[in-house]
Amino acid sequence: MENTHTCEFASAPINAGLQPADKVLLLREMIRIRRFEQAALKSYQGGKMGGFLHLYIGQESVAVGTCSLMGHDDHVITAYRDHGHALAVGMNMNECMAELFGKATGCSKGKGGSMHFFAPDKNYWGGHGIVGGQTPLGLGLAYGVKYKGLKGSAMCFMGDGAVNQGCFYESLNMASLWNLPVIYIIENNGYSMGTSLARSSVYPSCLAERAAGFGIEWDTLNGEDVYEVRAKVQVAMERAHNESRPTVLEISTYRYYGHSVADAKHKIYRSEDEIERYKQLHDPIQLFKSRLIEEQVLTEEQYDVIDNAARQEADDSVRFAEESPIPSEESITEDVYFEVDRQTLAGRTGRHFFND
Amino acid sequence: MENTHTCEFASAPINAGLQPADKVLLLREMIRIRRFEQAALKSYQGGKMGGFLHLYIGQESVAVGTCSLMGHDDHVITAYRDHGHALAVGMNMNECMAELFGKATGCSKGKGGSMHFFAPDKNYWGGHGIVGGQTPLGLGLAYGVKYKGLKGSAMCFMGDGAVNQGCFYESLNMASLWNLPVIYIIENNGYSMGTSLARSSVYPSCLAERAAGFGIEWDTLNGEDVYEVRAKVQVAMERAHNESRPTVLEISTYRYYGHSVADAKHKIYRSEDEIERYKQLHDPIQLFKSRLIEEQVLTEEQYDVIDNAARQEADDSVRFAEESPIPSEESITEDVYFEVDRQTLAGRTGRHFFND
Amino acid sequence: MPEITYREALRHAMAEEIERDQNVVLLGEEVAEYDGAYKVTEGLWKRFGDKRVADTPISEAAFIGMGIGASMLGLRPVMELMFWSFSTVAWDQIVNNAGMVRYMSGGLINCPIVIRGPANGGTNVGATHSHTPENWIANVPGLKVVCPATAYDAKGLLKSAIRDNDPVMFMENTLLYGEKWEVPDEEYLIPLGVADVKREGTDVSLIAHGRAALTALKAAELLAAEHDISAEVLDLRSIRPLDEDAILKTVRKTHRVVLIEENKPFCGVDAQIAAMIQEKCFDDLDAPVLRLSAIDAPAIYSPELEKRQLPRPIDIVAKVLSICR
Amino acid sequence: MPEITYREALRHAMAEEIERDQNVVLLGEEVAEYDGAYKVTEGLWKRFGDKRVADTPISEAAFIGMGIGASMLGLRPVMELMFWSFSTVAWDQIVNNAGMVRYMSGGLINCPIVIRGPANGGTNVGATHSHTPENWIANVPGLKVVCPATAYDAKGLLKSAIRDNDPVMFMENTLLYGEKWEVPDEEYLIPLGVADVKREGTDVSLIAHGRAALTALKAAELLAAEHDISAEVLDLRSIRPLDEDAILKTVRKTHRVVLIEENKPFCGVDAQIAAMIQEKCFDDLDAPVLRLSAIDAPAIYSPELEKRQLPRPIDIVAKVLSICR
Ligand SMILES: Cc1ncc(C[n+]2csc(CCOP(=O)(O)OP(=O)(O)O)c2C)c(N)n1
Ligand SMILES: Cc1ncc(C[n+]2csc(CCOP(=O)(O)OP(=O)(O)O)c2C)c(N)n1
Ligand SMILES: [Mg+2]
Ligand SMILES: [Mg+2]
Repeated sequence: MENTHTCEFASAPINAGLQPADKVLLLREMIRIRRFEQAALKSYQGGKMGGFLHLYIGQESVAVGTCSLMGHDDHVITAYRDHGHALAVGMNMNECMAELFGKATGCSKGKGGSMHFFAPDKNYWGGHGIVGGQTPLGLGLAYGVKYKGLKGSAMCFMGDGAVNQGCFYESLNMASLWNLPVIYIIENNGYSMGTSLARSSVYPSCLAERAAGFGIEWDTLNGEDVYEVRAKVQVAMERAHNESRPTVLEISTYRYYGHSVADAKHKIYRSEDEIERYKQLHDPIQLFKSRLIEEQVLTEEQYDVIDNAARQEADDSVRFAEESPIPSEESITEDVYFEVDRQTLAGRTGRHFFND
Repeated sequence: MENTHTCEFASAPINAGLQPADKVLLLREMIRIRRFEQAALKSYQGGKMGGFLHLYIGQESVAVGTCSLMGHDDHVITAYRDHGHALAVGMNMNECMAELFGKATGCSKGKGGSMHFFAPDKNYWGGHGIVGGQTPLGLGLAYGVKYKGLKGSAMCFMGDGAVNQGCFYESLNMASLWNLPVIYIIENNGYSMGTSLARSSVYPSCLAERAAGFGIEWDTLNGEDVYEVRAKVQVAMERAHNESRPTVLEISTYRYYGHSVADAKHKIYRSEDEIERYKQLHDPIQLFKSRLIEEQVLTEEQYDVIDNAARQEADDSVRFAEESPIPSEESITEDVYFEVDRQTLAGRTGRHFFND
Repeated sequence: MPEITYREALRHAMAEEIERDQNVVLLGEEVAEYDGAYKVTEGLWKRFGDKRVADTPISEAAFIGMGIGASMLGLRPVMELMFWSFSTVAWDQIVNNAGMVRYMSGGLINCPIVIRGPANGGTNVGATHSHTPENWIANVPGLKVVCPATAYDAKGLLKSAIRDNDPVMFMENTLLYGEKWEVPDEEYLIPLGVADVKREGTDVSLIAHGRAALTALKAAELLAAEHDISAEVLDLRSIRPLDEDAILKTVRKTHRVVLIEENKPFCGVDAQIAAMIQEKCFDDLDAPVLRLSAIDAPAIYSPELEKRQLPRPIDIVAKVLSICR
Repeated sequence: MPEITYREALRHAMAEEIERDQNVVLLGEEVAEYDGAYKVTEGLWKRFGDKRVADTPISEAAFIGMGIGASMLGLRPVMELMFWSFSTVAWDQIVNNAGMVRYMSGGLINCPIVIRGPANGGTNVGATHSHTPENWIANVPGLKVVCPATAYDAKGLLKSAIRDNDPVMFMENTLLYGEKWEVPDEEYLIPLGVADVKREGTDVSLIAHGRAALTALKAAELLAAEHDISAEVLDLRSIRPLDEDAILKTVRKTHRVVLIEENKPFCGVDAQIAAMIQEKCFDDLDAPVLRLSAIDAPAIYSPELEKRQLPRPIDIVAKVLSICR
């Protein structure tokens, strides 16, 4: 993938306008995601949760950079690797951690788990487990925004493996044909489970270029630099807001852990060297930290304060989750039907559930 | 769509090698398709058949040109507009007409109808009603050919509307990744039902160019000239045979009738002028007829003989179909399971059907 | 009361709801400029314009998913599947998105979407175009399924479906589009989950849904005329929610039941109904609950045989006679 | 006899069939170099190479369709779905291509394909990953469905499925992959369509499939130990074809039946079985056929509650006690 660093992304208007405090906030959000997930990992290993746990560690700059651009009518939807986006849109650690623990206080009342975080009040539409399944939904968010006459967008995140689900291309054609303000963001971390990009996809210069076949603007960017993420996503967002046109962006990034915590082979299908290289040279948090120190808006001491606070917050969220009640048995059949939950006339008419 | 007529397709090696009789045969096959379908249309209007009838008239050069290139291990699969390909691969009019009449003598014993003609012995794999559904199957034929170590190909035909089914793109990626000898042939007749191409798809220069996003060679061609069809498809076929690489071809063509016989609005969503223009200036049979007369391999009189024979053959097939028996009631549950039909041990074990 | 077709009844329901609620939008293949493949939406695009009625490409996964996404934002899309058979290419969207997003979000997200279109055999369009997936859909907690048999029901149920805040899968029948029934001019709604006794009777209950309910009515006439058997015909109308009380009531009245559906038998809706009846009315039954479904093979093309494949009045009569003598 | 895991039994079945028939090929996501997401195919790629075992992109519609196309040419692809839940994105291929091409071609084309993978809840992977579509599939004439409960059954049934000339949908269970059972070293086959009496009994019949059969066995132990009730446990093993004789036989022996499945109740497999039993054994039944299914909601994530959502031995015991006293 080509990496044009011709322009200095830090001085792009969207970044140039950032106050020192804003910059530190961006860093802080990245750190919070990392500390949250590290705490989650520890709890998972301690047997506190079930199912899958897909960690976002290494990719934090993408969620934080993109979501920091969101205005009132900009929406987000993603796949199952969804903790980072959840925190980046403003969900709190407690509701997220409690969800992982399957507790009633979880954001989805313990019904969704790791892959299914939602916060519609924060324009965050999940958290979807079927690879590629979120791409038509993202189209629908964009359609809804446009239908309502709002100046907004829908950012739909997906992995490099997800590009091989057909509904993505159906969505691209419709987005282009109907001029919908959707931004597909491919978080290319080089692997879909144990399969490297080269073993799953053929493409001209990059995956995003497939958008050209549908008359859609596309670009690639280096995800390790949160300034670059913001600068280039901003271009797409303005295209969405002002021209109601879609964009496909491919952001190169890297996950440090396995596909999920259960992925025992992740140091076999890729080398430890490769992982180390990313951690040493491309870590988005370390890079941005250095950058901010260089820019003199941050000191090592301030960094430690932020980091400690994030650790503390994560630890607190674990305690919160542990102390929270598990959902009641009756809750199993709640949240299935709106009408039943509200006991409207419709919900009280006819039988909706069929045990016994 | 650009139409490069820089090279003279008649003199392409694949055409230059044609004997006069071969050329006349190509014309004859096109005429047979047209006469067959005209007879079918008459019978449909006479209430002799049910369901849908999608006529291929206007597009004959595509099926005939492509299928004339088939060798022992080249396979064909298409959508529901499948009569032309069926006759072009060598199915006879009787079995085809009887199928339309729902008779036991039909190629599918009256079980498939117009959309579901098959002749595996002629490497013809149907006849598929779900738009785009044949595209992964075509991939599978190519995979099978390659797995068996044969030098062959699978030509998978589809419409300009079918390109918006996602499984097509999944198939393109896999074809490219696995080097499969599949040739996707988009028969672009400008409309998917009542929707013009511009209202269904966005594309750079043409639909076939979407293949570029998957690293696949593509080309466009003018379907009105059977020489051009043969010349350009031959290139793709050689690529399949010699390099085991896929190709996407887009052939511009036109259907004279409605989407199906039930399409009452087809002179509303497109102008009568447009239809007339195609019939007058772009009819593949008339063009090839003139060409062959010009080349002095055909006379008007010979043409009439061929045409009359085709009409006669079509009329005979109607009589054959009329006189054929309808399938027996018991046959409804035949051809569901191989093992049951053959009454193998597997077929005799356990219950397979659940009425009463 | 004026008589209108099933098709018109559906169209009127949509027109009224488009006028009533600015969030209602009709989307699907050929629904706008072409007036609908089966002319159900005829005139609506002309009347309401591009914004409210729009044609989609042949991309069911994308456009059904799009409708679901839009419904999460509060729109009320009414999506046409040209055939319900094409739901197979949008199956993930229907089951996993429409069916589960409310649950997985702990009730934070609703999908007030309607997906409608014909789901029937009997028109010689072959196996792939003749699916009747009401049993598949009704298996999914989170989804609702409605199968109207008459114009009156179609209109009242579709209006309720559009106003319902849960995803409703609305299954019509191309063989009924042109049939006429009395439908009042005044607005009315038919709630989901209320079955309809389409004919009163005392000797046997014929329970059906969709077009099979009409076949049952014909059978009831034959039974009365030729066999002096008084059959009650219960039309389920909605499959989920299901009017179990109405089922139990008719069974307890007649003590004999024949279930009729046009679906294939294995795990059809009537398997569920039969299982439920034998459990709840074990001592009320004077005979086993019998079932009549389509002959258990993919839909055959051959027109004469496809007629035979679906339940006919005489097949129902034979079943009834086997338990009423 | 040596004990091996359910996972190993499946692996051995595939290895033996790969060796036996050069047309057998394994395809799916992560089945080759990664050794399988659930390690079912571990070592097979190393052993048999790229040609016989290959990784696909995340393109279920394309690769399942590809397998079907290849099977039409005579190959015998064994396709892994990482979860059967992902069949929703290949639903058209499974139902319309594998399920109908033989019929629509008047018997000219066969699809000797096996599609296999886990189909179960109980592992806290959420609603979209916990589908159990055996009832949907078995609704389709043209498809076969198998749900083995033990390593022994898994091996014998998978080998038969691979040799079968019809499309067989093979549904496994991640909760069983690591469980061990006795499996002979010598080759054996278990025919499709033969149920297995996993425990003899006289007072009540527990009929189940998949993991629910094991739950039924545990319940039978409790019933014997604590309630002096002798329960017979019939494991269906294959859903279509179905061993109806075995079902009728156990019912006529015990006169009381509880059906157990992990699917959702509405139109589940047990709806079909209950409907069938009441019809054919009307006079043999001393009590209504009872059903125990998953609690009727999408699969909940919360680990404690998901355990509760699926049938437990004590739930079966309670059902049995309600009809045996
Ligand atoms: C339709 C479907 N197929 C397969 C899976 C199993 N699966 C879950 S994640 C995954 C890999 C996806 O990789 P990518 O899109 O690159 O995202 P990443 O995990 O790298 O974030 C697979 C195969 C699934 N959830 N859905
Ligand atoms: C998945 C699916 N959606 C919709 C249809 C209904 N349908 C049948 S043909 C057709 C138009 C296809 O147009 P095109 O691909 O251009 O082929 P043409 O008819 O022009 O040959 C539509 C919408 C279908 N059969 N399958
Ligand atoms: Mg990835
Ligand atoms: Mg077309």
